[in-house]
Amino acid sequence: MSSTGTAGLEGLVRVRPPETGLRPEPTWDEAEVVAHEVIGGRYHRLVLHSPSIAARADAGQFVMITVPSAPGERVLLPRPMAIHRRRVATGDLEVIFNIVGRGTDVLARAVEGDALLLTGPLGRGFEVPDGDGPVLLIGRGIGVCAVMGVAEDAQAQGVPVLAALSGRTRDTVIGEADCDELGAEPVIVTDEDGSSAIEALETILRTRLDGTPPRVVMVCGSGRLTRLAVALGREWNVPVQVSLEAHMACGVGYCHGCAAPIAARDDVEGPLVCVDGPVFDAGDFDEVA
Amino acid sequence: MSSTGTAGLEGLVRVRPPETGLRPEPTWDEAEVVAHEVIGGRYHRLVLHSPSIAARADAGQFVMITVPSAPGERVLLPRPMAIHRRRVATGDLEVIFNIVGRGTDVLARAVEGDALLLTGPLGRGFEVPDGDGPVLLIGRGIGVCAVMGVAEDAQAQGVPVLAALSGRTRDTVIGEADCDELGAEPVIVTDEDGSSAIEALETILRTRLDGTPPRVVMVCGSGRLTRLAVALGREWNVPVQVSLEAHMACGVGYCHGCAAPIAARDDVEGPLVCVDGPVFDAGDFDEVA
Amino acid sequence: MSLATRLSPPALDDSRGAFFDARPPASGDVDLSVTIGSLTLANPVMPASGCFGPELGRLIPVDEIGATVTKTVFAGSRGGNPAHRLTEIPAGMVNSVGIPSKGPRGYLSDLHPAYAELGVPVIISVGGHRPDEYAPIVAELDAAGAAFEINVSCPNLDRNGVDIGADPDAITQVVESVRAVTDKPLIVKLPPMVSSIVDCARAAESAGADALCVSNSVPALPLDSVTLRPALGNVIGGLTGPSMRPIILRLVWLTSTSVQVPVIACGGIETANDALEYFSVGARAVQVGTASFSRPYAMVDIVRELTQRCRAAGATTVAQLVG
Amino acid sequence: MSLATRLSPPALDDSRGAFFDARPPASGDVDLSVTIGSLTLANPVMPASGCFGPELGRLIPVDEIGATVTKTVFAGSRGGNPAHRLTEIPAGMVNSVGIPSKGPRGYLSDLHPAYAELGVPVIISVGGHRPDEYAPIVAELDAAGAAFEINVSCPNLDRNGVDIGADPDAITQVVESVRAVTDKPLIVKLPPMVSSIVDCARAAESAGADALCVSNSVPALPLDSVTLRPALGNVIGGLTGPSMRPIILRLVWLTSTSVQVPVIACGGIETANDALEYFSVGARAVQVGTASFSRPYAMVDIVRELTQRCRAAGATTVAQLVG
Ligand SMILES: Cc1cc2nc3c(=O)[nH]c(=O)nc-3n(C[C@H](O)[C@H](O)[C@H](O)COP(=O)(O)OP(=O)(O)OC[C@H]3O[C@@H](n4cnc5c(N)ncnc54)[C@H](O)[C@@H]3O)c2cc1C
Ligand SMILES: Cc1cc2nc3c(=O)[nH]c(=O)nc-3n(C[C@H](O)[C@H](O)[C@H](O)COP(=O)(O)OP(=O)(O)OC[C@H]3O[C@@H](n4cnc5c(N)ncnc54)[C@H](O)[C@@H]3O)c2cc1C
Ligand SMILES: Cc1cc2nc3c(=O)[nH]c(=O)nc-3n(C[C@H](O)[C@H](O)[C@H](O)COP(=O)(O)O)c2cc1C
Ligand SMILES: Cc1cc2nc3c(=O)[nH]c(=O)nc-3n(C[C@H](O)[C@H](O)[C@H](O)COP(=O)(O)O)c2cc1C
Ligand code: FES
Ligand code: FES
Repeated sequence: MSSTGTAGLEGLVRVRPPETGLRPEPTWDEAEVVAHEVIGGRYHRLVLHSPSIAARADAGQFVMITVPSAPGERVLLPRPMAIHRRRVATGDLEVIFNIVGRGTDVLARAVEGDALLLTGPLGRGFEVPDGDGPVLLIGRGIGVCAVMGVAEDAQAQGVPVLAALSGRTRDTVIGEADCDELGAEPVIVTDEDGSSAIEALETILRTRLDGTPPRVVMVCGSGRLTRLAVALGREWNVPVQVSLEAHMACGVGYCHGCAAPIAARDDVEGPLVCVDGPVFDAGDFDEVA
Repeated sequence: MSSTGTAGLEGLVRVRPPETGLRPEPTWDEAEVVAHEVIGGRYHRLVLHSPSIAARADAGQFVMITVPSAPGERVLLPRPMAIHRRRVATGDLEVIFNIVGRGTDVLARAVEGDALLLTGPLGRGFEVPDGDGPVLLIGRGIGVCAVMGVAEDAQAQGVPVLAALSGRTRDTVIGEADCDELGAEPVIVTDEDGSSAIEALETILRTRLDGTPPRVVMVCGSGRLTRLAVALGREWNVPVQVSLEAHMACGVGYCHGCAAPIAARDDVEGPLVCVDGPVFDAGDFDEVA
Repeated sequence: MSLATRLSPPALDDSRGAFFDARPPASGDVDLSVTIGSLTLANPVMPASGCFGPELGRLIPVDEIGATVTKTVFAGSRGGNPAHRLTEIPAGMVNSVGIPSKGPRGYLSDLHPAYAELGVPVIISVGGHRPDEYAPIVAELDAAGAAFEINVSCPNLDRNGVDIGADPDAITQVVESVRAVTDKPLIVKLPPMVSSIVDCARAAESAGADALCVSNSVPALPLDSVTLRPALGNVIGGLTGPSMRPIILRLVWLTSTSVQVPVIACGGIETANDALEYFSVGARAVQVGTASFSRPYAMVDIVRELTQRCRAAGATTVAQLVG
Repeated sequence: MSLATRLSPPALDDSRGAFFDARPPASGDVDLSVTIGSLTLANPVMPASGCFGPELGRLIPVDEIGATVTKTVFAGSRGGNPAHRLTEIPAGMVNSVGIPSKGPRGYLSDLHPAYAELGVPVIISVGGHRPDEYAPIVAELDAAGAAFEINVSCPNLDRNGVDIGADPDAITQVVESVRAVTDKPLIVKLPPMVSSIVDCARAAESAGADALCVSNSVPALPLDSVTLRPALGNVIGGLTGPSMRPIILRLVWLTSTSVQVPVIACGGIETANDALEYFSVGARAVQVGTASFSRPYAMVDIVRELTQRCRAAGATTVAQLVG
């Protein structure tokens, strides 16, 4: 997902060709809050017990979390959240979120033992192509959560992963522990030491890859990083997949609230981020603004 | 205040003649929550630090409490609450309330150290006439809070007080400890032992008074008890004062939300409970339905 | 394209299984049915147009509700409005989806088959920019719809931004023209922001409507409070959700006491109790919109609870319950 | 009678003292003034009619706001509506006070003296059941009012329950008749539930209005959710408070882009930021209603914060701030 939503990504992304496999059927579930902790000084990590969703979710899929009603006024729309981790053994899934408004503010007050209504798994996730080379993940801020499921799958399949984790400061970078656990190679870059600047990151990535192009680049959390990924993907001639955000109501495809502003024509609706995405292919290089 | 609001009290109450003294000027204040406890298994007792209001409030006056905004929810109108106790030495005042809806539900979550916005002291309180005999207070449920200030004043003036405290069960009766502290004689009557029934209470009161009529009867919390008070007041030829409730917005007299349904004519507005009351004189006996 | 998504069957430990299976016993004792023209629905609960799609059939037992209602179908192809299309405000949400549409042909080929499979009557919502756009769409869809909902609450490009539905004469024109091409029941869905909803309701009834839906969303302009710029790509959107309920309750009361045909209430209904509020001011059926987003099973819950509350009260109909 | 209450002076440790004393330094740098016809107000913040009385002068430094607005004065004596007159709903409240009034004479004798003492221009709100009721009231109050707010949002008994303010012709009639009896500035306060607020706004402007107030409360029917009976004695009331804001923002945007005279926004304003939202869609002044009940100092806070925000942004006017 991009911190700027889909704005500025027109022409940069396109719907992927029809998928060949089956997508997990969504369901809704009253998930118990198994753990809730604040990490990186500002992010909330929720571990939710939902075997039916955790066991079936693809990497890059998301859930809609219904914001519980506090006495008084209520938050009406559910909030989309990436499935950061799927822990099939325990039937848990993890989401990490940032308090940005009313909904996340109320969610941040969930305590262990609470039940949260989840709908999921939703959307079309990342798809790791056959090929050589590692998977290159690029995530910034909370955007790391969208890509981490790929590292889980890659570990199971023995595919190496290089994960660029970007954030403002060292302690707000998400995902380092997950990389360690999953045998992925983390590359921590931050604004505070300048390493997250596009040129710096590009240099670091080239050095780490040491001449071996990745088989795919997957990116989430920043328009700038998406542009970098597209440029590198073109150079290496490998696919680039990007996870987008949109304001959502239903999450399953009927409300048409989440159309991405990347329709070809005025009388045709853009793809729906909730079912055609959130993961899209990066567009042809020529389309890049 | 009556648990049935002002309904059914038409003709039973009337505005008192203009007061002779000055009424304390209202103010607003950010009062600190000094204590918050649940009493009687269901009532919330809040001790609020507000020297400017506590020091000046008359017995029977009330405050408007602005319900603090919790994230994701806001209650718009302030809630009227009787000033149960004024503790001038510490600058505190006490209110006791029942959770009945959204507003009191949010108030019940106030914790020590919170600041609550109060406006007060408001309204016209009870006025103890010169004369012989004790003051007879009759309160039911939370209605006890409206009359307890009279016991505070009476103690200072050496006037004896007989306080009938009514409630559903023994442990939900409010005010016994206050009576002990204030040297008032409590008469606890409950539904569970039948003593709160009108005839039973009447008998108990006559016995306790032992032939000495009180100088005034002050009542709050029940239409039935108000009717009893009016009947006894007539027999004894003593004034009867009753505290009423109404839905309120401003509390100070400008919104006209709280007019009591006791206007003489259709084109004349009933008295405003917030400034002409909440304490009214019981009407002429002939008007009693 | 969303409907073409191929899905794997849900896992066996699927938590919704219990919900799907928890159908209340067949209700010989309670009769929730409601009649709209020649159509009888098993119960008075249906989705609001635009707040339902066959996708929801994966999450809830759709056959327990009274009917489905499609998103509004326009004559031509429309892409809908730019992002953002949704925002949330206290006790409400505002949408400016803008009614993307593939026209009646696109509806028949891409959408109707999935609706038809759900096992409940399909009410097709039809919209237009001009009064003469409605009848041809209905004619084309006549065989597919169990009934039609005539959405006259769309900004009318010909008429200075005033809704067709705000003008009783335009309503008459639309309804008469549609009545001429179909025998199926017609529900006219009115906009709320009109000077006299009673005049609009009477016009619809006189022109041949079999029911009214009261109402569509309330036009609104939400701003982003930080940037002070419009929160929606289209600037103006429709306010929906619980904060509308007292506004719409008044409109349902006004209309249901002014016309003979049934009034279907729509606005901020989340629970069976909310539905009962509307029934008590004269509504005969209800539509649920915003509530389904957070609680996909809201409609089914309402049907089940209405049944239970009737039983608990010894009532055989909802009318007895609120009587 | 409320104003006759004799009060003792506040105690010295009065916490509001600090608030009264905390006037921002005289603002030579920032100019918040706004002009309505021949009247210039020091700043654009005033109360909404019915949500202010001289009683509030005991709680806040009223001389810091731009003007006061009286509760609507009717021709005859009115007792107002039965209890309950108020109820609260999520993000809003509904009132059916019913505008008790003692007529213009009663206003002059019982209310005006206390208004006049407050030290800011007094805008007198005037209402009527029929278009011809307005002018005589304004004529009688002409000397007292600094300006008049013509409240055409009252149910009109002659016209089938439709507001005078929903009918551009009736608005013209009212405003022309009032214009004929006074030279004081006229503000026309419109109702929100109309088919075309632009037509109403233009009618008011053409007939001589110096400003518009957009808008009055939104008609609503709140029910008690337990008893399913109306929550208000009068059944119908007016919805006010923050949930209206996006609805009224749209109306202010529509009107302010259609007329030349200033539009005064009214609906759900609680903070300076809410006021800025309205300024950014074209309002030139704001009225505060519901917010004053919980935070008596809301209006003063808004004036102070507008000054501070202008200063912080290096702007000398609010227009620059939202420009
Ligand atoms: C597929 C997807 C996955 C996401 N995963 C994560 C995640 O793992 N962690 C995380 O912190 N955030 C994630 N987001 C963003 C998250 O949904 C928003 O931060 C959240 O909805 C904000 O809600 P709010 O009430 O706190 O903010 P508000 O700004 O008050 O929300 C107002 C409305 O706008 C919507 N909205 C606001 N910002 C966004 C946004 N960026 N994306 C979508 N809707 C938005 C809200 O859902 C709500 O309807 C994801 C978004 C999408 C679409
Ligand atoms: C002068 C006065 C003194 C009071 N003193 C006390 C007291 O000491 N302790 C106590 O527990 N209660 C007292 N009450 C009643 C108390 O104000 C209500 O219980 C409270 O407002 C209910 O708010 P709510 O949001 O929980 O209920 P809701 O029913 O959700 O309230 C909805 C609206 O109705 C109003 N309302 C509902 N019930 C009442 C009521 N009985 N009286 C006035 N407004 C009401 C609320 O203020 C609110 O505006 C007093 C009322 C008055 C007028
Ligand atoms: C996302 C969304 C899309 C909508 N699309 C339509 C539509 O296509 N046609 C229509 O008549 N109403 C549409 N509506 C309005 C709803 O049908 C309904 O009138 C409104 O949401 C009020 O009901 P609610 O408060 O239960 O949501 C839409 C509402 C929403 C929230
Ligand atoms: C208790 C109350 C009384 C009101 N009385 C009047 C009135 O007499 N005349 C009038 O024009 N508007 C009256 N109004 C409407 C307000 O002036 C204002 O239009 C409305 O409250 C919207 O503003 P708000 O959301 O800030 O409250 C009243 C509103 C309330 C809440
Ligand atoms: S969120 Fe409803 S269609 Fe995508
Ligand atoms: S509460 Fe406003 S006048 Fe009494």
